[in-house]
Amino acid sequence: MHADEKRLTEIIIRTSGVNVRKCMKCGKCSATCPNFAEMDIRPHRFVSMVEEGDIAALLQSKSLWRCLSCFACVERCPRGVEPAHLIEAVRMEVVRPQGGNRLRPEAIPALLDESIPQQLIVSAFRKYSK
Amino acid sequence: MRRIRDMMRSRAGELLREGTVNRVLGWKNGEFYYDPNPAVFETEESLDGLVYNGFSAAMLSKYLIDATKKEGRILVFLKPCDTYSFNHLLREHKVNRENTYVIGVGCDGMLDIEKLRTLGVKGIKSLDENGDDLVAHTLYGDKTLARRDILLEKCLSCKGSEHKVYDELAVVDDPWQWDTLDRFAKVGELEGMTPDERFAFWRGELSRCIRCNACRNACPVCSCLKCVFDNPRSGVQAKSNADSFEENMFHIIRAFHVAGRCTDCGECSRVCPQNIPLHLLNRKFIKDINAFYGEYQAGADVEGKSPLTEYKTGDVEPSVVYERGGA
Amino acid sequence: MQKIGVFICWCGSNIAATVDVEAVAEAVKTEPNVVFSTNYQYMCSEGGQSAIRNAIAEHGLTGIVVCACSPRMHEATFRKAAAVAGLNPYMVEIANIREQCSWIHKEKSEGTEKAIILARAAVAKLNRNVPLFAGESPVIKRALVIGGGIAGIQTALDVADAGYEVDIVEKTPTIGGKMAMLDKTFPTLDCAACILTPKMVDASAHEKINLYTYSEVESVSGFVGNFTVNIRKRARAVNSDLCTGCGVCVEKCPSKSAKSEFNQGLCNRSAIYIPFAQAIPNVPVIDRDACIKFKTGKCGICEKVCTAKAIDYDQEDEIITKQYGAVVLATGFKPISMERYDEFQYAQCPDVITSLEFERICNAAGPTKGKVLRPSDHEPPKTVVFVQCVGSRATVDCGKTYCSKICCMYTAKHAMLLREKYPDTEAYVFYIDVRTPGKSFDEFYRRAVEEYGVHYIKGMVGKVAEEDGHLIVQGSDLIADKQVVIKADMVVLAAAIEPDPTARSLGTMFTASMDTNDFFTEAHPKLRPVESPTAGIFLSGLCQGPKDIPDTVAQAGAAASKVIGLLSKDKLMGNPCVAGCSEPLCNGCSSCELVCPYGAITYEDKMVIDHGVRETRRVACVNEAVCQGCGACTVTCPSGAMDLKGFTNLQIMAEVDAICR
Amino acid sequence: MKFSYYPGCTLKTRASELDWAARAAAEALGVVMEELPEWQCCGAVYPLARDELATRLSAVRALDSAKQSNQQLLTLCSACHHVIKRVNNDMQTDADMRAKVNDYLELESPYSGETTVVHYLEMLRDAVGFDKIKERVTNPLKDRKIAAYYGCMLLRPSGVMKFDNPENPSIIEDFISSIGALPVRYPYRNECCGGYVSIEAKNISREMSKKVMSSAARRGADTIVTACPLCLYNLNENGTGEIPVVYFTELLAEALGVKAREGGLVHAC
Amino acid sequence: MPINEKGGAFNPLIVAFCCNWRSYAGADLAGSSRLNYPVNVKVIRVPCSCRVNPLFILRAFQRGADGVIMCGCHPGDCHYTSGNYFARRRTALLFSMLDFLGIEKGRTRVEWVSAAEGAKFANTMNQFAETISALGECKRLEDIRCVESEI
Repeated sequence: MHADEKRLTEIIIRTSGVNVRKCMKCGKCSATCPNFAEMDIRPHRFVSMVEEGDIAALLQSKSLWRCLSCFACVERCPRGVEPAHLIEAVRMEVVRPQGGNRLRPEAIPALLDESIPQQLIVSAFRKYSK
Repeated sequence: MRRIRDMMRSRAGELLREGTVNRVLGWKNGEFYYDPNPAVFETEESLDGLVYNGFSAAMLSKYLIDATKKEGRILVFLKPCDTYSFNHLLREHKVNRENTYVIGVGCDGMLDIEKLRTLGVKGIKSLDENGDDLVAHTLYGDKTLARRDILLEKCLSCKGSEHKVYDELAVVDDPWQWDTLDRFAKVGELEGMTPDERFAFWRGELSRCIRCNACRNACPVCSCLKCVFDNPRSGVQAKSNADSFEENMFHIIRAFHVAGRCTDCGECSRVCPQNIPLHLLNRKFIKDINAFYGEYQAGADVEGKSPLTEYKTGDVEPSVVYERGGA
Repeated sequence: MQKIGVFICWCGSNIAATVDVEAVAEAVKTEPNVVFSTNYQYMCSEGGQSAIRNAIAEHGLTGIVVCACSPRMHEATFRKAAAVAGLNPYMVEIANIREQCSWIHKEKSEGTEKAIILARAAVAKLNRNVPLFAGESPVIKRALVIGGGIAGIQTALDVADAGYEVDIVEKTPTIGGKMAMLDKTFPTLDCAACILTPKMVDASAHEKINLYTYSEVESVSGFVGNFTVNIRKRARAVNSDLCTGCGVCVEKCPSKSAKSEFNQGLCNRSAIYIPFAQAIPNVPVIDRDACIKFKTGKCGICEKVCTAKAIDYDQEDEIITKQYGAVVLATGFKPISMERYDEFQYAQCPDVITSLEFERICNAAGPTKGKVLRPSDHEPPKTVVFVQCVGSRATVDCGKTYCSKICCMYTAKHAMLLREKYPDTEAYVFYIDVRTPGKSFDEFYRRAVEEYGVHYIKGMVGKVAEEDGHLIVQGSDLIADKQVVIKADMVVLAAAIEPDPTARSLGTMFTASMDTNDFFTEAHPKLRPVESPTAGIFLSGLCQGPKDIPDTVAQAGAAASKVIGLLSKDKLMGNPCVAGCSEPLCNGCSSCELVCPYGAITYEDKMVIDHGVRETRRVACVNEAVCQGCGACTVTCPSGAMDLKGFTNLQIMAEVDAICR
Repeated sequence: MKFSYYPGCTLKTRASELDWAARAAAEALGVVMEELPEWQCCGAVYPLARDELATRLSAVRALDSAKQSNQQLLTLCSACHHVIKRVNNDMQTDADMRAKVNDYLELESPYSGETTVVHYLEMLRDAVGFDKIKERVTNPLKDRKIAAYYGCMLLRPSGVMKFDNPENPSIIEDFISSIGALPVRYPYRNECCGGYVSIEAKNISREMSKKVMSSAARRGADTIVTACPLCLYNLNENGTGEIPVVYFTELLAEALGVKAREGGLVHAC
Repeated sequence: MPINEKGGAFNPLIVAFCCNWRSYAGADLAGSSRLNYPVNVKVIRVPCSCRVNPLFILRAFQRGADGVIMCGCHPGDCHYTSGNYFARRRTALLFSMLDFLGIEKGRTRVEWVSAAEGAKFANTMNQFAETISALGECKRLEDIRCVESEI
């Protein structure tokens, strides 16, 4: 494993607080994910890739921006693994470095319309920028 | 306190008269004002000698072991903290509850004669106790004192004014209350020292032990009919404090034997003529038990298992002692 | 005053190469009360043993120390040798100078020095030994089996065939247990009833077996060889002696809306009922909660139609007290509740069922007469999805951490039976792993796939949704890395199994320890798998852990052989190294009672003479037949009243002193 | 009955009618909602990363403020509820987080999760009682067939939220019954509507909203009711449009006969 | 190498209490596997770790032991089902107390050793002896008067 990936794996495990070794690879997270079709790396793969330290691919994954944070995977996992927490931890590794922001403040006015609730903007900003 | 004493006298009189109880276990004046002794009163008239003041610290619970073996019923006065020890004795079947009539008495905190002496108060004839305000009538005139300054060590970390067991209460509506201190503060301070410092501390303290056994006699938990240290068949019978280890062994084992059972009544330290802070050993066990196995207060109830007679499969390993840091 | 002899073994060169045995023999001579010492090439040989016997006789030895190999090896040998010479076997101590000395040290000087110290410690201990005598207790030649499922029946039959009386206590109205509910059995697909009912008949007809159905154990006292058990025989409201089992009462009963327990609530039964046709005993029972007579006082139809005059509304529970030498726990299991698994819609959709319900649906005597029909509309399903590991291998609070072991196989069986009966019906099995470690098991599973075309999908179901009369099953296919959505007509959940809830109270009653999942624990997980750590209590079947029918029957037989071994003895020799209480010292605090894992300590009010004073005190009493000699009580005892024979405080401290000197 | 009230951003601005309806209904039910002074935005999403400290602070400030007034903290928006309840749980169970947050905030006395967080629906169920509401309803919504949409935030993770059965909830259905309407159950009421990604990928939100809405429609619902302003927006904006989606406080106010504010009760969108 | 008072090489005296069913068998296995450990480790056989009275441990120190180790079955594996659980609580508290009195922490130890763990037994004893050697002779609990046996 690349030294940098090893370091990233440790950070991700620490910030997520997830014990990936608890996963028994039953796939219930992927069975339950309402946005499965849009996830290029499925929730169960996400867990095992963190376990394997295959972080580079995760950093590129579209899934980071497709996870709905609906916690269905967290709720239904029989082993108490929390895949959504891992996805967030990886997303943090993408948006936290300089220039990593996916959503820039300048882009927001264009997104606004009459009815869009504040919380949508705030949450998107919180999730996709740091 | 005087109000409570009057309530005690009159209720005890009534109970004796109506035959509810046959005897009364209370305190009577000793040689000096500041040393009331536990005493049994058999008649209504003798109750005039019943005293209850800031020096009635001696816990009466333990006297019930023998007292309740006798025919008839005995009235006992228990301060809130004394009720824990009473419960403990009930749990271990040492006292007969049916032969006991408990009057829970209110308490403003008991006084430390040594602290009074240190403050230069000598020749005490009597005290006027009114909450925090205290006037000592001495041979050399009156002295006004703040009660909080002269409380016994054990009262500084008072368990509160609730009686855990009683048949009736003799309390006042407006008891004096005081801020209590963290009872584990001194233990924590010692834990923060180096082993050398701790060893020096305990060597200094324990080497003063004269093996008078006052701690053992006062302890409501040390109620063995024959102590292992008095038993030639135990293999650890100890005769005197001829060396530096005897008292270590005695006090460690004594603390261990009461671990999980000690109600933290503080009598051991109070009665120690050498002023050894023996309660710190017990509090160390209590602190560890609380940290390792969950909060436990011996004597809070009569049923259930104590920490050393139960276990959980996920208990901490003994190595926790090394892992928790420190030197 | 003791006279001690010390014998040092060379063990060929095993000891003698690293330990100067002569020097050891010489050194111990100065130890207190040692009157004789010698060394010999092989102490355990006949020559060595006779040297011991001769020395005992010649020097009038009161105790011996053998410095040799581990006591785990030859302590018994030397004790026997001593006994032959008339010495109490517990006056023998072993110094382990081989495994714990000569074999681990290279320098002869070191080895010799250590051997001397170990010998000295053994002498020091022996100086405080006293002769010990094992207690004897009689064995009641009757066994109690709690639970009348296949495990209990098999154990009872095996014990009874050996000629001992056996009573079976079963809490339901019939024996047969869960196996009676099953349709076919894996991996041979023979019919469960066909192989079980003959055993049920054998059990009921066996002259040595006595059945107490609709009965429960109420309380127990005593110990191995001599348990006294109170059994509550619940009132059936039917006199078993008079009833002919004709079934007219069941037919005529007007109250027919109680859920059939036997059919998993899939159909109803009458208030007076026989659980199933082959029930044993074939005597009905009145369900008082459903019976109109019991609820309103009116009705009484069953009484009117019964020509045998067997109906007895006034019948009351009966307490039967009997003695047993051995007790077998065979309390079985039940599937866990599916209430917390609403993602599968078990409680919401009638067509989502458990595997045990599916068994009943497949069964010719079941609610659908063996036709696989959906409970909702009684239509045959076209697509059935089986979900494995529902609640098994789960660490979240509603599940069980263990593998339930039987689900992989019965799910394969269900899918196979379904495809056999209805070749047009598709069967999908969602699995995490397929676990088939058993004889012909994997072949069976492969047949389901290869011959019967069952679709096995590696993955789990995330959600079941009912839409337009179908069950939309959303799951993952991990091999194809896709999410699959199956429009199913029926979903079968392989619910995890757990011990029957009655086991907990029985465990407490019999001091049979349990693990965190409420399975009974074994005396040793490998070497004593059918015994509870408590002497005289044996384990049969699923109450000890998940297992299938072959394993259950094998274990039931093993439990029976242990029971027979016990009952074949007239008397039990106890272990003399048990706890004992010095009554004058006991302060009655109950600490020892609380830590005893065997319930061997009780408190009694006894007359105690202490320094010439006679008084009644509450003191600890050790039941020597029950005590196993662990010593937990001795350390918890603050007064030192409790001591352990053979390992007394003084003995161990003498060893400490000898070693540290 | 008096509660500290945390309105949250959306209900204070874009959807202030819903907040107004909630207050009016509460008043009718004898519940006092005392808005927290100077509350700050909760952050709208619970920070899953354990090293996110700053994003937890505003929730702790709100919780501590309620603790100071010795009241339960009432929330209306399900996102705020989710964030505040989970942060509160962190403060109760995560000693490390508790120490850091307290070090940072330097409150008068350390906060360690003493406040109880209740959602408006929980308040209706547990403090007022649906039976009581039934008695107070003056304008029962008879003949209305209403489908509850729970979404994600209220229910999951159930171990922390402890709101209702996460797979088969009933609180909104009980609420619907209490105001005289007929609850319609359908399987996707606790499946995500895709609200969060509506800014990133509208197509996904459309797909998911459609699934929810058409499932409810197939079961014969004439209205969908939700407790989340974001779901409300998303289902209205991205759903099939076949049934109207309303906020639960609107229905409550209507059933209690609370007079419409000037301009009438209007939808958030 | 540490030197004792008499100027000789310091061989720490270690008393090991081993339960009969697992740890004593583990010690035997270390022997039959010919795994070395220091000569001054002396084993005392007890039926169960729960038989080890704190008195025995203190007595060992009193009489000059430099370290005391208790070995028992692994938790959950006790021959008597629960003995080691009680022993675990007792020793945790006792060791903590000894530490509190200023006795060096390294002098006491508990290790769970099964009958199959001969190597673990030997390794444990080697490590323990190393720790004790580093600490030197134990003087803090020794009773000088008892050096000569009184019994």
